Amino acid sequence: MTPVPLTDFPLLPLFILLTSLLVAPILFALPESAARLRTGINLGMAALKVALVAWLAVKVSEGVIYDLRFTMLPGLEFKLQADPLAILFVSLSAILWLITTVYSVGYLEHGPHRARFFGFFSLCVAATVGIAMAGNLFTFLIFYELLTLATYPLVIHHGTAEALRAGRIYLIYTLTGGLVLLLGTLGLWVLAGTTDFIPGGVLDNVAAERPRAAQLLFVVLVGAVGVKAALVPFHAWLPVAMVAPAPVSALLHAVAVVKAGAFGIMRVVYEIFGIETAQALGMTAPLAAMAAITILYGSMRAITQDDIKKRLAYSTVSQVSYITLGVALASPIAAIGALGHLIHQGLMKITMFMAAGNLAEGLGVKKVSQMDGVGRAMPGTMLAFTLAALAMIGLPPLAGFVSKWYLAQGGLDAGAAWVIALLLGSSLLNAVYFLPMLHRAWFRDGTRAKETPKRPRIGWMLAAPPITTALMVLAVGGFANAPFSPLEWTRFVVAIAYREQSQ
Amino acid sequence: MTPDMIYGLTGIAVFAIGLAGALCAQDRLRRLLALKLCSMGAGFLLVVAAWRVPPDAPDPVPHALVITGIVVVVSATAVALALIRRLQSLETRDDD
Amino acid sequence: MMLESLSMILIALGTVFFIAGTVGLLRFPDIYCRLHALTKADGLGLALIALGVALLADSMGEVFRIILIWFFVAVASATCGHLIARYERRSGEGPSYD
Amino acid sequence: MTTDPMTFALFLPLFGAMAVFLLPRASVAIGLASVAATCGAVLFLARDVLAKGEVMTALGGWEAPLGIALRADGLSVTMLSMTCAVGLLVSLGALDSFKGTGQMRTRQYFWPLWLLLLTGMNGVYLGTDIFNLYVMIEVIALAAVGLTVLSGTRAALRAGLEYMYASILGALLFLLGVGFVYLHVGRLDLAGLIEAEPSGALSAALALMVVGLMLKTALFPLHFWLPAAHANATAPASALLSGLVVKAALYIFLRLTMYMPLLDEIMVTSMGVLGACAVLWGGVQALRAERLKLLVAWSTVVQIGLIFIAFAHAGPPGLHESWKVAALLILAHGVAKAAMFMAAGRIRAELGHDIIRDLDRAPVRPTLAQFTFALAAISIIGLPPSLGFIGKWSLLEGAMSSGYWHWVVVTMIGTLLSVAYFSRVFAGFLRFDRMRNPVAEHQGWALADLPPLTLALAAIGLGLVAAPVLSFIELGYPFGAAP
Amino acid sequence: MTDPLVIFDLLLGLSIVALALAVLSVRDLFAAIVLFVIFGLLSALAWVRLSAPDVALAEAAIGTGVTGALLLKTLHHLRYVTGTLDRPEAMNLTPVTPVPMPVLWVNAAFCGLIALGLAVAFLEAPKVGPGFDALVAEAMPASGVDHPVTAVLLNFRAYDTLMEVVVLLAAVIAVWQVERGLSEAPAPHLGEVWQGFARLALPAIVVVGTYLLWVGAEAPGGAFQGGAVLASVGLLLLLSRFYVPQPAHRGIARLAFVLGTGVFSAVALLVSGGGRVAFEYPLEHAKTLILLIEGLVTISIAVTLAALFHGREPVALGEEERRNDT
Repeated sequence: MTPVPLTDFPLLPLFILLTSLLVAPILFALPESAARLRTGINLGMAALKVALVAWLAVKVSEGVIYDLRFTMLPGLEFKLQADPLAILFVSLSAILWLITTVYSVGYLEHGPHRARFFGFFSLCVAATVGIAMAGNLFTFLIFYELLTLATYPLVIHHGTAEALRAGRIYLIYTLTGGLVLLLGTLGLWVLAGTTDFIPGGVLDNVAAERPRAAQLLFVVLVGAVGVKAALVPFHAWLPVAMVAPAPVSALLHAVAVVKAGAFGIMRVVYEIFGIETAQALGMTAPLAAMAAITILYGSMRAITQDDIKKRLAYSTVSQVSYITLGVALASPIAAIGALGHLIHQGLMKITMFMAAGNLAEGLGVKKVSQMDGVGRAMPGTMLAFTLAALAMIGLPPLAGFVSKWYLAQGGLDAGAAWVIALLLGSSLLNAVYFLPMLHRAWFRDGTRAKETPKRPRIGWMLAAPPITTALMVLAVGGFANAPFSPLEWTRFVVAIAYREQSQ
Repeated sequence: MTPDMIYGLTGIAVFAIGLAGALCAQDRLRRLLALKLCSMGAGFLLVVAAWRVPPDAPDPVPHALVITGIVVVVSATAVALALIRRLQSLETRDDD
Repeated sequence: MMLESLSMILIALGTVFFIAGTVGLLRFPDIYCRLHALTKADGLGLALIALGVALLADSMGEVFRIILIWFFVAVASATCGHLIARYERRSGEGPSYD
Repeated sequence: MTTDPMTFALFLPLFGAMAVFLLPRASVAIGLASVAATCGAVLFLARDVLAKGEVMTALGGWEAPLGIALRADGLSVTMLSMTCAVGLLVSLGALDSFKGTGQMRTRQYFWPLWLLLLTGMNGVYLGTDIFNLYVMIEVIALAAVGLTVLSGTRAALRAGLEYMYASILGALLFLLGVGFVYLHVGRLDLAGLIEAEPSGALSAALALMVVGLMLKTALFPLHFWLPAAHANATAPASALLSGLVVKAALYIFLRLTMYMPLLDEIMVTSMGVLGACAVLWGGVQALRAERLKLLVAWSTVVQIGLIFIAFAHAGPPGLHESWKVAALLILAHGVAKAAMFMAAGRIRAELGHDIIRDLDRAPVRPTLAQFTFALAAISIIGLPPSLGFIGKWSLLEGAMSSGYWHWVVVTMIGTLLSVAYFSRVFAGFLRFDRMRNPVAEHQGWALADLPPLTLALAAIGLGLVAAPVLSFIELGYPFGAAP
Repeated sequence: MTDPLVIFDLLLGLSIVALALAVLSVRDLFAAIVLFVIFGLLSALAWVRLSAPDVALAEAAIGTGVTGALLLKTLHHLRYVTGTLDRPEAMNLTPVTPVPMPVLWVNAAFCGLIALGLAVAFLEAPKVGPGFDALVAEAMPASGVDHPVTAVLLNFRAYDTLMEVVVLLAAVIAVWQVERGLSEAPAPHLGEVWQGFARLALPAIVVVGTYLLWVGAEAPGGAFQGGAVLASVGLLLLLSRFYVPQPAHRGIARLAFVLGTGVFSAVALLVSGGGRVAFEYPLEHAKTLILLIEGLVTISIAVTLAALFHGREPVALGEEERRNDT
């Protein structure tokens, strides 16, 4: 391949999208038995995507602007852009996709419908990448719906009655959310005449002239993306979607669906309304309150769950709202915390879900009450799990601590001291539901663990991914201030989002 | 009272009667008859519209239209009747 | 003038026969009697009217056509009468003589 | 010989139909060739329209009020292209549906009826004379009824007879309307109607014709014949009936309401109300349907309702815009519904039944057909980036910007309902715990899956090129809406 | 009341409406069909009165004659199939669910309202509307024929007429598709008198049909009327069993069905070119072409109508199918 001049490749975002979008039909068409070829394509494309994203990130940090447009209807464009915020999310998706692909290949080694699984898996990542790079709300909507459609078959992959029920609930929630988003997008289009994401927002005039309409629009848009972000009245789909295979849950919780929602909230608040306008409309405080309620509610519900994946799911409900909270506090420091948490929560949660999957695969352990002594049976997996859990609780210097620290600072900055109390309370609750799991795993002798062989046979493809991500959890926390760390990039992003405000 | 008025009203009445039959009649043949009445009503209207007070000759275009309409309706009738016959054969056989 | 009034008389007479036939059709008790009334009276009525109209005709061609019409109608109505009577008899309904 | 592509678009399928009828043994070859040739003629016509904006031919050299003219503009060529392209793909799909010696007779009659249907539809899209349109819808009706009863089952015959009655009545109402138009205006060409002054006779005419067309296109509450007819026909016939045939009447409706100067707010709104009823009632019925094809047929009722809502959202001042939305939706539904019916037919052929509850109880999974069905459903539900989505977007945009929130609400509810009833089907596709035997997923591959798949992909892909499609539809300013 | 014929018009109009009502309300289906035939003939008479002899002829021959025959044949079939041939009255042959009286009344009121509205609209309309009179008069010399209706049918609006023949073709294809087989409800044996009549009438009908076709160029008559009259030849042949359709005859029958449409469309297409469009006959050949088209269309119409009457495609059915067929 001849080297392309680096600045001269405007189609790069499209290529990143196509690496997963075009792979999907190929994967669908491959016969079930062509496992090696499929694995090769999957891993190759995932690696390629990581490379391309790295390239893109470098270019963007050098100040290159990528802006791809394609007219869908008069005045209405399909638009891909690569701003720093997009890069943040795209990198997360690309890296975690690679890791999850490895894990899925191992997890589904002999399972049925692999062609279908990996096809939709690819589509799902394509949708996530599209959401990340969407340059306007219209494009965002397209990928948002694609994400719903691509994840539905993954959620009900097992094809059991329970899975179908979960799938139905999932579909009803997310498609309704999608419809509301459609309405909101239309409303934006009718009110503002554009749906572009522009730092500082596009609704200043509308907000000044028709504050009621703007408020309504805010409610509609945030409510719509809030469904995927599992904000509290709209969270019910997430725990039931746990019937999905482990890698799907990992992806759903760490990268794709809930993050798409959280990311959407960011886009809406920062780049549709603009943080100042949103504040002026008086919409940030209710959003913060909603996030706070979600944080507490999710944690409380998590305590009583016996099913490991369900407990983790409620934990997600809670943790993702940190991001919303950080956005809603309307302080640059809190925003750094929010964006950082977008990454950190992804790493932590994916580790835990993969570990949970390994427990189920290797030991048949699916409930907290069966976890006695699993630490000895699967030390690597459980070490990873422990690391992630501690990070989630907010033990310094792990990833979760960093985000919570910034959030707390942001709370003070925004004059909302209650945030500190909230964070403390939430950390306490986190400890209440995670520590017993660790305790059982390491300090109790389980009957269950004795029955099974000492070294359960799980392949390296299952064992390695959670350990990798756990190490990353360690790294992003420990080296939070190193150049090119997620947090540094986050500061870059926040600087852009708030630059408009200072002007 | 001129012929066109009388026959125009006649046509409208016939159409309405046919319409009522087409909506309400249950028997398959009867419904078809009702539809035929409708077509005659429409024909009346066109012929009436073409009429000019003698000795002026009537407008030939509507006449051509009505002739076309008659042929079209007979075609549709034939198909409907074939369906009725076939259906009756099938239904009677199944009832046995 | 003479021809015209003659044809008028013939047509009027034919109409009378038609009316008589129709009355018979409505009043007579069974199929056979009704057929009788129809075929006989109407046949005669038709002949008279045809004759009357023919007297008014402009050309020999028209007269010829009227004759043809009369002929075919007569044959057709006779055949129809026959068919009806035949059907009636086959389906077992004899004439009623009371 | 003439080189007028309009004439060829009419005559090629007609000659094809006659040839196929005369030579039943060569039906497949002749039939396919005719449809393909018609596609070619339409392409040429599209070229002409692109160059000139509109094309007219006064047949027989007699200009419009006395004679009949053929006219093509962006809208009609769009409809023609849809008809021919969908028709060609359905024809290809029919090769598989009607293969084997057992279906010799079906094959033998499918082709002439379908080609006559094509003749009739092309005639409607090129027609400018309301009486001629009446004759054309009768051609369509007879051919369509023939196709409906092609399977020869009792249910199909019953449905076909009901369809026949509805068709005849609709056509006769239309004919009476034509009579009233003649009574008042004294001419029958569409262009002549624009100048007509409003009067009682003209209102009566418009009302009669509109009701007749509503019956033909199955707008609630005159939809009673449609579900049974479309559900009981053979798959290719259903695809043609649902995808294309109902559109002919819709198209006439579109043209008429533009040319008749009498459309007031009340009439437009009441049409929208009927559309809304269709959306809701059809949705509920589709939820309750037990058979896949019946569900798809009810979804046609819903979509027709949606098109009428699209039509109603703007009221007279904005009517020049709303027809575009309606046209987009017509196009989207035509392509997607044909794909969906063919996919449903394939599923039925593979499983041996199409009971929704038991879609998973079969040793095979016609994966590709199911996939096709899902793709088509995406467009019909109106999810991005399909053409159905673009249509729904435009519909909602129009309704929102004119402040017609009730249409927004109805459309939303309709969309949710469609999600609900289609997800019943998806659940059947993806359920695996009730079959003991290992399922052979790819057993359902067949060449016959390709035409519906192509159509379904087109329904999705056309959404991406909606902008050029829209500007093509506007060619020749179909309703005098020149800027 | 200047015209004494108004009384006649009133009486005729009233009896037509009364007959229409009777057609729908009489219980016996046979009577309904007979009443319908009478209704059709009286309507034809009314149209003669409205100086529309062509329409009247077409209505009498096709709308009433052929349709009546079709209806009676179907009725006979239904009675045969249901085994009710020996019952005096033909009732309830097809499945009937009784309609409640209130529904009937509502329906009648609804249709009455529609009729009222239409009547108002009709009376509002101009007494003598604008029309095509002047245009037709102007174009007549260039049409190639002398009778305006024929000029309209075969020249000015030939496209309509072609499509009308296509409708007939579609109908016969659909009918053949629906029904097939040789066996049939046996036609009643009609006896020698009938046979003699048929022998006498057949040639006469052929002559009349041809005459109607020929005269169409300058006087009332034409392809459709002639075709319908000729079709009655077919009906007579079929009824008297002089001719029984055979599977082997299907090819020629198909050819006959297609003939009219084929020649009509071929001529329409072939005359075009060199600046002319489809259907634009060169004036010097216009009459010849129109007569050619009319002649062949007449044959097609006659055969098609007769085939519609016969109904089924004459196919030799397999044993299984025959048992399933009546």
